[in-house]
Order: sequence, then structure tokens, then C-alpha cells
Amino acid sequence: MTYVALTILGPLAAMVAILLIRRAAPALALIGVGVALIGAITTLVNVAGGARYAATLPGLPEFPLRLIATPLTAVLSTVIAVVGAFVMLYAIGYMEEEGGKVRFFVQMSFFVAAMETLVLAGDWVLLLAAWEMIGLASYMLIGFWYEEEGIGEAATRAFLYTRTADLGLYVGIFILVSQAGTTEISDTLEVGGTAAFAASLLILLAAAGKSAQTPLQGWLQDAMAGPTPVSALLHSATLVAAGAILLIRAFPLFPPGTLLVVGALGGVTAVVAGVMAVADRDLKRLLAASTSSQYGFMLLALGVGSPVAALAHLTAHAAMKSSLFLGSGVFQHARGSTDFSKLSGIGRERPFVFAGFTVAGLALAGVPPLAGFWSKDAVIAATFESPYAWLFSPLALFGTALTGIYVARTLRLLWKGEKQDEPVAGMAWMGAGMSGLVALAIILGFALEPLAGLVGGGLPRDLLTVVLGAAVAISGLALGWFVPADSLLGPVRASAEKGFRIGGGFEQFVARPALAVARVTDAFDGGIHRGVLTVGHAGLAVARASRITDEKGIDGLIFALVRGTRNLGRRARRLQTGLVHKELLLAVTGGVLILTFLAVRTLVL
Amino acid sequence: MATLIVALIVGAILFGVGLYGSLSQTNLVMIMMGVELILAGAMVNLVAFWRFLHPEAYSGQMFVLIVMTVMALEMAVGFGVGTARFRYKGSVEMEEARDLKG
Amino acid sequence: MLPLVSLTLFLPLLGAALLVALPGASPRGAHAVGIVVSGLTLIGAAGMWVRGAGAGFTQVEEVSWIPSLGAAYRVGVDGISLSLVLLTVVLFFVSFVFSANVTERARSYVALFLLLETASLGVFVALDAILFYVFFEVTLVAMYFIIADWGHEGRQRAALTFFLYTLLGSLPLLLAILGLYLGSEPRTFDMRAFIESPPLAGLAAMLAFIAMFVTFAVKTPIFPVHTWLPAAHVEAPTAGSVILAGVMLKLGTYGLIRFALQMTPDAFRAAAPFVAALAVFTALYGAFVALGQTDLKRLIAYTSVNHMGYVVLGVAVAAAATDSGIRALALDGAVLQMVSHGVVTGALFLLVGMLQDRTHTREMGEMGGLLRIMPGLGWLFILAAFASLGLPGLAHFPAEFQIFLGTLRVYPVAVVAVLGIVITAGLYLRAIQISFLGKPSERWLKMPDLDRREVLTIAPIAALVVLIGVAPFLLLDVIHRATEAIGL
Amino acid sequence: MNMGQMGQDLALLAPVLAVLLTAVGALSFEMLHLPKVSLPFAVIGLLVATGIAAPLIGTETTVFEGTYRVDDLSVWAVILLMPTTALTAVLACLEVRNTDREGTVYSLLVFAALGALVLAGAGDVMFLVLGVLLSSLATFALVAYPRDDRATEAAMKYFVFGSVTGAVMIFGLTYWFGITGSTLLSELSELGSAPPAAAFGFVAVLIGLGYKASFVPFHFWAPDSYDGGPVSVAAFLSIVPKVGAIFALVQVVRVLPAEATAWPLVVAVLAAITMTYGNLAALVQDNVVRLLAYSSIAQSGYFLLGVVAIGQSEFALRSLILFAGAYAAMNLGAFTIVLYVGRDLRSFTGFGRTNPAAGVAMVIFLISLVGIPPLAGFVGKFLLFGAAIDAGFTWLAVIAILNSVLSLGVYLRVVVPMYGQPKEVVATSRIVVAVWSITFFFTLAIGVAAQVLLGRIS
Amino acid sequence: MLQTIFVGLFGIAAIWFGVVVFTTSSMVRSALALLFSQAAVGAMFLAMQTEFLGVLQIMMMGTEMSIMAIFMVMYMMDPGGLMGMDMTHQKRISQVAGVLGALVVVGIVFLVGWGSIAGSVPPDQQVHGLGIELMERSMLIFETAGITILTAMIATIAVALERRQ
Repeated sequence: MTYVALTILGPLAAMVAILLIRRAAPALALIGVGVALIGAITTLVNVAGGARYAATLPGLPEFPLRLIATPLTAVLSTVIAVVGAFVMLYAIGYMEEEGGKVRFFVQMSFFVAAMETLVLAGDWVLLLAAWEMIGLASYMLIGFWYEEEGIGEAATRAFLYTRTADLGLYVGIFILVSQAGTTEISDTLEVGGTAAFAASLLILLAAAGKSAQTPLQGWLQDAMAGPTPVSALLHSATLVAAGAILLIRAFPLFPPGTLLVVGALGGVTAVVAGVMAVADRDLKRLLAASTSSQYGFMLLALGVGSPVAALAHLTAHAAMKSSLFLGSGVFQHARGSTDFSKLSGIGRERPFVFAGFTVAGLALAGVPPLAGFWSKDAVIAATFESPYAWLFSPLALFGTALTGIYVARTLRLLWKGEKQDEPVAGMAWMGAGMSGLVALAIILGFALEPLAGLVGGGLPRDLLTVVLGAAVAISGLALGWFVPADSLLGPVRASAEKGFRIGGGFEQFVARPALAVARVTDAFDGGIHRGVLTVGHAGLAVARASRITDEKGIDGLIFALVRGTRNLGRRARRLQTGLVHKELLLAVTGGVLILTFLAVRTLVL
Repeated sequence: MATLIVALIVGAILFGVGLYGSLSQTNLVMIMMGVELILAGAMVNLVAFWRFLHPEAYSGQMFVLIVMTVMALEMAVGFGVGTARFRYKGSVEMEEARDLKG
Repeated sequence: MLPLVSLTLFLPLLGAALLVALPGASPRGAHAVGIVVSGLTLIGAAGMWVRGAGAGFTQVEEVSWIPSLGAAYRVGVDGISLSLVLLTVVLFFVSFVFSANVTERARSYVALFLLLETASLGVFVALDAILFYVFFEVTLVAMYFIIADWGHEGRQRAALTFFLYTLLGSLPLLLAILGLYLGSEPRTFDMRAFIESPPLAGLAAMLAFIAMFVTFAVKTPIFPVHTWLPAAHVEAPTAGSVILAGVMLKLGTYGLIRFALQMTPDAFRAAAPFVAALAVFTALYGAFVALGQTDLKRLIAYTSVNHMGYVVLGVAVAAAATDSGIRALALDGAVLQMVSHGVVTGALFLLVGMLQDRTHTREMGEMGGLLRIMPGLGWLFILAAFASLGLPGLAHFPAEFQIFLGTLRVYPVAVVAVLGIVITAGLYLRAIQISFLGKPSERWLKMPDLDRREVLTIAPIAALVVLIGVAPFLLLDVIHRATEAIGL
Repeated sequence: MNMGQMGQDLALLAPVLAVLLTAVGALSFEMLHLPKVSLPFAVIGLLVATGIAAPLIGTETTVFEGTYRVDDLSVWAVILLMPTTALTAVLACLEVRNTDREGTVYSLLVFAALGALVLAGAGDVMFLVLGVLLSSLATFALVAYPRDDRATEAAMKYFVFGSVTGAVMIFGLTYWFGITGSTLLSELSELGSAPPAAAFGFVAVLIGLGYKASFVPFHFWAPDSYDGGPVSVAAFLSIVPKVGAIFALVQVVRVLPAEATAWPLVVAVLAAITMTYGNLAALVQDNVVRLLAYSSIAQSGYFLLGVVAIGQSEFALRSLILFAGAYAAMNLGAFTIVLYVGRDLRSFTGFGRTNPAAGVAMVIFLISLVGIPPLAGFVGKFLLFGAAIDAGFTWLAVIAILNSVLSLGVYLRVVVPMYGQPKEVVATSRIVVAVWSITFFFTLAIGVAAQVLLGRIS
Repeated sequence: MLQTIFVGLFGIAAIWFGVVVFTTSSMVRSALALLFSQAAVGAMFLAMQTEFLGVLQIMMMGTEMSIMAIFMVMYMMDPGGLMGMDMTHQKRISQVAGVLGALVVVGIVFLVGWGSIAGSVPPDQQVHGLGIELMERSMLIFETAGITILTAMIATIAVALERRQ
């Protein structure tokens, strides 16, 4: 149990230590995450040996907090610790010349600790707590350069988007807990019936928000405003991953109806986000869209009933995507931007980084025998086993193709162009961090099977899909590479004015519709975004209206009452004429009235 | 019985006349006269009640004495107040006493 | 045994008397008296905490007062009141430290605050209905003068509004108390007797409940009788706002539990759907109005409306719940929410006060980029704001979790109140973004960060915000023992 | 009636006789041209009377064959009203010192107080008549005492109002005699046989006592008289005769058959009107004396809450007596401060800052009048509300509550400017400080130590 | 029967002079009318066999009304007091009030069943009875009346005398 606790306490202690000591922040953070890594690996080893841990902590009355180490949580915890450790290593270099180190490493350590808590949580309260804290950590990290224009807004939007979706988790948990009478996750998952359906849909809402699934993906691209290590962590192992992790953990709960929704949502996202990635002109934004797309795959896997495949893809994706981000961070440092127009030729300039980037990219595209190939293949295979194969398999394959296209396109854009040598500080640390992750992206594929075995259940696999998957991926890559960036991007602007002047039927039939879809989805996204903004504005309007109600309505009423009373007082005062005969008459009238009253009363009774 | 009723009606009418006087007169002294008439009505009532209904209860007669006292004393103090007023204002008209109001 | 409750209760009053008896006291001396006395009170309350609370009322101290009416001086605590007592003494202590720079008629200022402290504590520890009412009203008088004499520009009017509203509100309670008294057999004002066997039934109970509800609704406050709150907050001096939001609003919800829930349970149960609906509406309404504010202090004031709406929701749910587990759950949440709101809003008002001392404005639009200039203040504000928007690990989360969970089990529809947490998130993030993020304007560049007094003020509260969030069981254990025992 | 019985009766009347002797004594010193002695004599005499009354607490008997009652009401009237009279005499000293007939004023105050005692213990309708007359006659003169334009106008109106209403009361009372054949109040239970006459008599009594206690609409003389005469006399008028008249009303209604006259309902309605009118009219006054006059009218309405509950609630008598004490303390205190500061509301601006102690005292008096705990006014009103509810008049209690809020508005009009920017410093006087200190003490003490009083009222 | 007629006649006289008090336009005449009215009331007492009170009434009112006439003349600054003038206000409504008041009382007189009529009491017995009443039951009342008279004297003097100094 100590080791389990270490995974959380390590980064947490580092955070406190940094806050107190306020120097040597990188080292402390690294030590913290290192401790977490040791804890996670030890736990994994122990769990693989058959050990199970559960710890109960005091929480709310009747609802204690729990930490559990099962194969699933141990694996996830390890993934996070590993990615966290490498990213932290990288960050040391990345942050070498930036200010606010203390803040950065405190928040990073906190981020890791929160994420570890999320995966190890054995009860809903702790899970929810961790879930929200991840939101906080990402808010702070996205807003790291808060003085710059637009950063604050991006951070705010990221937090609000996810928190709105979190309502689903809140209500879902309330439903589960009130049905099961306990907050222990494993017990609540046995709830069936309508409650399970409602709760699972609500949980899906929360997960979709966090994992940036269509149509809630808008915030993710804005969230690129933060430092690159943050993006790396965010996309691979923490914030965005949390959604998928939640679904994987809650999988037993999901009735078939929900699963269908999950799968459809994942499939659609895989395609839509993939198309968006193809259209993007900014490296980090492209990677962000790609993240949504990849998480779509995971949801797809879940939807077809294979959480193991989802887990495998999650793990593989963590390594691949973080490598890509780390690479892009180096490029960003070199050129001061992530816009493709500014990044041309960077591949030649930094061959080692580019090599790592390429490997990770190819892995992502699903080129054998890299990690992505195995995991994506498992997903595709799973779709074929599903009764809804007719729906899910094409989506999976199309998504795979799109992945190939945008990876190849990216590589091409980065490779072509002029070199311009600029020194990058902290290259050693960054290189170390990145190379570790790239290595994982290469070899992890072979570890996936035993991992799946540990969690319980093998990866789905058959020859047809292996071939099909690899073929689709490679053709996608080819397409992305050989169709030049200019002509691929040209139609976006030109199509409106001149129409396509690209030779070859392929572009006529694939690229143009794809771009059209891209534009539509872009517009749709913008629409969603505007919609969200409109809701926000509407909220503000309601707010303003209710404020006016308050100030004019209720207060006005009260002041009117006061004025009315005073007028009444003035009128009452006028009775006091100072003329005795009139006053006496009033007195006599009073007496007569009483008598009349009594007389009437006697008559009535 | 008839005598009692007649006396009581006389008392009632004296009351009415006195009330009218108290309400309608502008002069302090005239108002006092109205009061005297009301009290006279009260005395008529008392004597009639005593004589025709409760001759054993001498408190009725006693009450008449008290009413007489009241008449006299109110008159005395009324004139005292009136004199004071007259001395500083030159009249005891109620219509002229309207500084205090509201 | 030492009459600890009474000692704690009257220590501040003694301090006030001491100040009145020392006409020549300098501002420094007066503040020293205030800090020392409230510190001693804090120790006293800590002693009460150590002695602990059981299922019913413990540490009861009783002295006959008006035996011919069945009224006596009766004080004592249970888990609910004990936690609120603790909140009260902490906030007062902090307020005294914060106010140490008030020089204008410091002696009266400190004396009034000490009076207010006794009155507030009295409301929580009173076990006699008359005593309760006495303390309830005295808080009003003290607060009126604090606002009217040391407030900001529109203080007279705000103080008046506050006073009129809450007095108007408190009088129905008097009727209800009378009703309870007249219904009790033998006649007594002992709140324990009222709780033990609710004296009223049927229509009488309902009328009494309505009267009590009006009173506590104004104090809490609940829509539509909440409009005194922003006015009073905006004009009150900072320490006044802290006490107003942190302690005095709790008098309303505490009363709602102690009186309405425990003394007219059946009537409350019958009315619970309406109360719950009103509470949900209040919570959402408060959040929306807060979103519409540009004045930072008003914004926080309105979030109080939101948070107190949750408390009332929790109490209503507890009233309606037929299962004792759910009742305890909802009540736990409501009580914890009171304490959380006390510390969190206390912290926020303190921070805004510090901000206002520097910038002389509360308009968010005029600030901007302050995080760079005052990182200490800024980060603490962010911490408090996130606590207020219900972030786990900070004070509000456990309470709101319990309230919502309880609500779902009794009134599933009312769970829409959960929307409030998004709106509050939005408004706080907006406030942070406008005031603290971005580039600072030239005017603010010279402003100092927190000084020693301010750090001493805010640090303990911030620590509490985190502590309650991380280890709510410290409080909940005690609260739960009391709520568990509330059988309706 | 044998001599033994008479001696015993006179012993029971000792406090009243002491008051009488005090009045005569004060007058004698005036006649001897020793006005300086007159005041202390009056004060000491009144206190002695109070002291003599103390052992009688709890007595429940009548003297002179039922014509005068020595019971809670009359004994407490001595204990509460005589010290009040003494304090007003001390205050009056400030206003009439070195005028030509200074001693007469003290003597008249005591005589008027005697009238209030006669009312409070009335067991016979003739005592009602004489009590009203005695306290009226003396106070006519007191109001007119300054003999300037305002004072004589006030006194003249007071006189007219008083004499007419008094005459109407007497006329109505004759019918009670006609039915019962007795002037004793204890025989009023026989009125049930003739409801019209009973009702007529009751209305007449309401008019007569209502004038003295200033119930609406029989109150019109009050604001003018308070305003026209000396402030100390206003303070006296607002307390002593008023309480006397209210106690007399209690003596009447405690035996009055409710079926024939529906008196509880009538009194309740009267209470509601009185409270509301008084507070409304007070709300717009700029003259503090008039403001307090209207407020005292409203307070009479509160007293009626207790009257309504007579015979219905065990709290009725207690609440009335306790509230009488509370009212005496706080109202006298407020008038004292007004005497000190001035009649104009504007002269209160900043008073709380220039005279912090007196300012606090004034605030305490006023919020006690509102009924805020733990002050005397609160306990009194609380009991009154309780009595009314106990008697089944919850609606009346609700109206009373609403009126409390209204009255808050009234008093805050004084309190709020008190903490504004001061204009001038008001000179202090030791007598004033002494008087308000004493009333301040009682305003607090009756609130906090209500048991001391309550425990002694059976 | 005879008694009824006498009572009625004197009653009518009392009322008649009462009305004259407010209809005549001279103060002195008003005072005289009131005197006659009160005397008629006294006569009614005599007619109702209440001799002591009747005589007392006539005597007292005689003096009282003369005093009143003197003051009247003084206040009106009209040496003769015979000058005619209107001294009324709200006449109409006062009339209504007066008539209504009288009607109400008359109504009560008729509504109440007064019970049996008692026989008359001889004058000497009356005086005796009144004396007993005065010295026993009503002694305190009587004394109080005395004190009230004293007070009235003090009050009147205090107010009416001119200020010294």
C-alpha cells in the first residue's frame, strides 16, 4: 500500500517542498515524479504478482474515501507516472529560460498527483475530487502566461467547458450513489436498469467534455496556449485522458444502449477531428485535433465492447502524442511559433528531434511494428467483432486513413523548406525526455499484449484487420506526403474563388469532399463555439435582467412601500387639524362607529 | 313607568342638545355650557333611575352629588384656563387656537 | 466544572464593558483589547471543542432567569452549534486582527464588534427561545451601528435597509416562539423541550413554521427578501462584511434547522417542496445576478445568496426525507456548507477589502493584471474563488456534494441546482480574468503586496479553507453525531 | 362600618394617603414661600409612598365596601408611577425653577398622580369619574403653566376635549347604574340583562378613559398638549395618567360581561387602530416632542393587547404591569433627553457624537420602545403579544408586530441623524444626567431582570 | 300620572332653555337660559321626589350660572354682553351629531326592559340614607371629591393668576 500512496504523495510532497523552499524547483519536481514512478512500477509489479490493495481514508460520514490498486488502476497509474516523469525531464530544459519556475513545477507536480489520485481512486467522491482538481491544474497551467493577450480567456474557456460537462459526472454519481447506497466504484457499477442507463449517459457527457469529443472539442485547440510540456501532459496522460479513463473504469456499468452512443460518438469524433487536423495550419492545433480524433478511437473501442483495446490505445497514444508534443515544443523554441508557415524546414535543421518526431508520428499513423500499429489494430479488430461492424469499421478505417494523411502532411511541411539555425536552450533535458518517450512509442507495441493480459482479456486481433489497418495507414501516409502541402491547402482558399485546379481524380473525389467536410466541420465547430458563446451571452443577459429585477423590482417595491407608508402618515397627520371641534367630532364619530358595530353585531347574532 | 321613560327621554334630549352645543360652539364658555347640559342630562337619568328603579341604592344620589361636583370644578378650572388664555391672547375663541396641529 | 460555554460567551461582552469603562483608551490599546479578548474567546471555544459534543445537547449550563415564565438562561451545544461557534470565534479573531488599522473611533468600533461577537455566539449556544431571540436581535443592533458608522459612501441607507429588513424579518419569529411557548405543557421556553416534543400541530404548527421561515429567510437570505444583502455588504466596512457574510447569515440557516426543522417538523415536511423550490431558485438566481455584477464586493455578496440557497435546499431535503440516513446526509451537507461558506466568503471579503484599501475601487473593470503586482493577494484570491466555486479539496466541495446527493434522493428534479456550480465557476473565472490576469495598468504598478497584518489575517482562513476541503471529517464527525440523532 | 374595619382599610390605603400628604405638603411649602423645600419634599414623599406600597404587593382585597380595590393593579400603580412622578418633578424643576409658583407645579404633579392612583384602583364608577377629573384638572393647569401663547392654547384644547369626553362618560355610566342598581364595578356582571345599555355605557367609558389614555380617536388633545406645555409635563402626561386610565379600563373589563358588549373585540380593534395611527402619524413628525406624543399613542395601543386578554390569559395582568414599568422607564428616558437637546429634530444632528453616553442612552430608550431585546420594552411587548395570542387574538399580535416595524422607522428618524455631523455641543446638566441614568438603568434592568418584577405579580 | 306630567313639563322646560342657550345670540342670555335649564332640572328632581338633590341643584346652579355670565361678559369684551354674534361652526353636522346622540339614547331607553317601578322614599329617610352612604360606603369617594375640589382650586389659581416678576 505504501507504494500506491507514494505515487500520489511523491508529487504532492514535491509540490509542498517547492512551495516552501522556493528554489531548486525542477529538481524537486523531478524527484517527486520519480518517486511516483517508483511507486507505480512497484505497485504494477506487485499487482502483476497477484497482490491487490485497498485503503480506506476518512471522508464524508458513511462515505469514506478509498484508494485501490487493481491491475487496471496500476497500469494506468504507471502510464501516468512514466509520461509524467519524461515530460518533467523535458520540462526542465523547456523552462530553462522562462520565469515562474516555482509556479510551473508546483502546478505540474500537482497535476500529476491529481491524475494519480484519479486513476487510483476507489470511490466516486475521491474520483470526482481528482477529476475537478485536474481541471484546476490545467486551468492554471494553460493560463501560465496569464499576462499575454487571450491566455486568460483560453484558460477560462477550458475550465468552463469541462466543468459544464462535469455536471454530468456529478449527477451521474449522485444517481449511482443513491441507487447503490455507497460511493465505492466497484459496488455502484453493479447498478442496473434505468439508473444505469441515465448515469452512464451522464458520465459519458462528462468524459466527452474532458476528452474533447465532438461536439465539445472546441476548448482543446485553444488550450494550446500553455507551455508545451503542459500540452504534452494534458493530451497524453492527464486531462484529456481522464475522460477515457473514466469510461474505461466505469465500463461495467454501461448498458448496450449507452455503448452504442459511446461508439458512435467516438467514431464520429475520430473522423471529424481527423478532418480538422488535416485542415489545420498550426502544428499544435493540428496535434490537438489529432488528440480528439485518437480519443475517438478509444471511445470507439469501448463502444464495441473492448475496454482492453481502449486501454491499449490509451497507453500507446500517451507515449506517441507526448513525443510529438515534445518535439513540437523544441520546434516552437527554435522558431518562436508553431505556425506551419514559420516551421518549414525545421526538420532539416534539427534532424534528431525530427527523427524522433517522425517515429512518433508514424507510430501514431499505425505503421508496423510501432506501438500505434498494435493498438489501433486492436481497435479496428474490435470494431469488426461488433454487431454494428457495418457502422463502426468504416469509421475506424477512415479515421486511420485520416491519421495517416495529417501525419504525413505534417512531416512534409516540417521537412520542406529552408534551414535557419537558431540555438535552443536546454536541449539536453528536452532531448532526454523526448527520447525516452519515443523509445516507448517504438517498443510499447510489444508490451501491450501482456498488459492486456494483466488487466484481464486479450487484445482482439485477426489477420484481415492487421493487413487492412496497415494498408490503410500507409496509403493515408502516402496520400498525405505526395499531395503537396500547397495544393492540399490551396483549395481551402481557392475553392471558393477558382475551384480546384489540381490534377488527378483523387483530389476531385477525396480531397475536395474532405476539405468541404473540413470546412463544414470547422464552420460547425465555429457554430458550436458561437453557440456556446451565445449561451454565455444569454446567461449574462439573464444575469443583467435579474440584477435589474433586484435593484429596480424588489428594492423599488420596498421603497414604494416606504413612500406609501410615509404618505399615509402625512394623511394621518392631517386629521390633527388643531381645531378642537373637528377633532371632537372625529372622537364622537369613533364612539358612534363602535356603537354601530355593536348594534349590527347584536342584530346579526 | 311612564315617568321613568319621560325622564330618561328628557335626559337623552339634554344629552343631544349638550352634544350639539359642545360641537358647534366656537367659544370656550359656550362649549362649557354644552358640557353642563350633558351633565344635567346625566343627573336627570340618575335621579330617575334612583327614584323609580333602585331607591335602596343611595349611591345613585351620591353619584348625583359627584356629578354636581364635576360640573362645578370643570367650570372653575375652565374659567381658570380661559382667563390665562384670555390674558395672553385676548380671546377664548377655539377657532383662533390653531397654532398647534399636525 | 468550569462553565466554559458561558465564559466563552460573555468574554467578549466583558471586553466591551472594559472598553466602555476606559474612556481614554488609545486606538492601539483598544485593538489590543479586541485581539486579546477575541483570542481568549477562541481558546474558550477550542476548549468547548475539546470537551466535544454528543448526540444531543451537551455542556449545558442553566441558571434560572424568569422562572415564572419558564424562561431560563440555558446554554449548551450540539455538533451543529459547536461547529458554528468555532467558525464564529475564528472569523471574529481574524476580523479583529484585520481591523487593527482602523483609527477612527477605534474604541467604539472594537466594543461594538465585541458585543456582536457575544451576540452571535449567544444565538448559537442559546437553548432558551427567549435567550435566542435576545441574542438574535442584539446582533442586529450592533451590526447596524457598525455599518452606519464605519461603512462606505451610502452606509446610512444601507444600514437602514439592513436594519428594517431584518427587524421586520425577525418579528414573526417572536410570534412563533410565543406560539410554541403557549403550546408547550408545562409552559417553558426551553428549546430542548420544544425539540423533544414539538408543542404545536396542524394549522398552528404551519403558521408557526411560516413565521419562522419568514424570519430566517430574510436573514439567510432567500429570494425575494435578499436585497438588503448586497447593499449592506457593499457599504459595510471589510470586517463587517466578513462577519455579516461569515456569521450572521448563518443565524438564519441555523435557526431554520434549530427551530423550523426541529420544532415544527411536520409542518416543514409539508412545506418542504415549496421551500426546496424556493431554495433552488434562490441559488440559481443568486448565481445569475452575481454573474451580472461588475463590483467585486457585490459579486461576492450575491454568491452568498447562491451558497445559502444550497444550505436551505439541504435543510428542506432533510425535512422532507423519510430516511434518517438521507436526512443526516443532507443536514451534514447544510451545516458543513455553512461553515465552509463562512470561511470562504470571509476570506474573499477580506481579500477584496485589502484590494479596495489599495485601489480604492471595487470595479473589476478598473483593475486588471493584478496577479503580477500582488502575487500573494492574487493567488489567495484565486484559491478562495475556486473554493467558492466548489472545487474539491477546498471547503465547499464536500458540503455541496452531500447536499446535492441528498437532494437527488428526495427531489430528483431539484438537482438542477447543480447548474449553479457552473455559473459560479463562470463568474469567478471571469472575475479573475478581468481583475488579475492580463497586463497590469500603470496606475497599479507601485502597489505593495500583503503586509504582515494582512498575512496574519488571511493565512489562518486560507489554511482552514484547505483543511476543511481536505479533511472534512474533522468537522463532519462532530456534526454527524448531532444530525444522526435528529429524529423527526 | 365599624372602626376596626375602617382602620384596616385606611392602613391598606396608606400609600395613597402618603401621596395625598405629599401633595398637600408640597403645596404648604409653596405657601410658606419655600419652593426649594417643596421639590425635595415631594420627591421624598413619593418615594416613601412607594416604600409603603411595597409590603402590599400581592394583596388582593377591596376597601370601603368594594369602592376601592387594593390589588396588583393599584399597588403596582403606586410602585411604578410614584417614582416616575418624582422623576418628572425633578425634571420639571429644570423648566420652572424660579418662576412664581414653582411649588404649585410639584404639588399639582402629585395631585395628578393621585388621580392616576384613584383610577388604577377604581372599584366604583364614581372613582372613574373622579380619577379622570382629578388627573385632568391638575394637568390642565400644568400644561397651561408657562402661560404663553402655545401653553394656553394647548391647555384650552386639552380642557375642552377632556370636559366633553368626561361628560359623555358620565352620561353613559348613568345607564349602568340604571341597570345594576349599583355604582360598584363588581356588579357590572349583571349588565348582561340589558345589552344595549351595557354597550352604551361601555362605549362611554371607552371614550372617557380612552381620552385619558389617548386611544385613537380620542387622542387628539395629546400631541398638542405635549407640545404646548413643558416637556416634563409632557413626559408626565404620557406616562402617569395614561397608565392610570389603562389600569382603570382593566378594572372595568375584568368584570364586564363579554357577550353583552363584545368588549374584547372592540378593544382589539381599538388597539389596532391606535397603534397604527400613532405610528403612522409619528413617522412624519419633525418635532421630537410631537413624535414622542404620537409614539406614546401607539404605545397605548400596545397596552390594549394586554387589556384584550384580561380574563383569557394568565399573562394579561403581568404583561400590563410589566409593560407599564418598562414604558415608564423608557418613555421618561426619551423625554428627558429631549428636554436636554430640544424639540426640533434637527437639534439631534450629531448628538450621539458630541454626547456619546447620553446618545447611547437615547438609542437604548428608543430601541426599547421598538421592542428590541434584551431591553425592557421587549419583555413587555413580548408578554403582551403572548397574552393576546393566548386569548386567541393572533391577528392582533400580527398587527402589533407590523407596527413594531413601523415604529422602528419612527425612532430611527431620531437615531440616524444622531450620528451625523454635529453642529453644536449641548450643555449638560447633572439633574438630567441623573434622571436619564436612572431610567436607563431601569430600561435595562426590567429587560434583563424581568423576573424581579414578574415574580412579584401574582 | 300627575308626576309624569310635572316631570314632562319641567323636562320640556329644561330642554327648551337648553336649546335657547345655543340659539340666542347673546352671551348673557345664553347664561341665563342655562340657569333656567338647570333650574328646571332641579325642579324635575323635586317632581321625582328627590327633594334634597333638587334644592341643592337649584342653589348650586344659581351661583354657578351667575359666575358664568360674568366671565362670559369679560371674555367677550362686551360690557353688556348683549351684543349679538354668531359663534358657531360646523353647525349642520353638529346638529346631526346631537340629534343622532339623542336618538341613540332614546332608542336604548326603549330597548331596555327596565323592570318594576319602586315606591317612593320619604324625604327624611332619603337624607338619612344619603348620610349613611356618605359616611360609610362612599366615604372615600366623598373624600376624593373633596381632594378634587382642592386640586381644582390650586389649579385654577395657578393658571389664572398673573405671572409675578
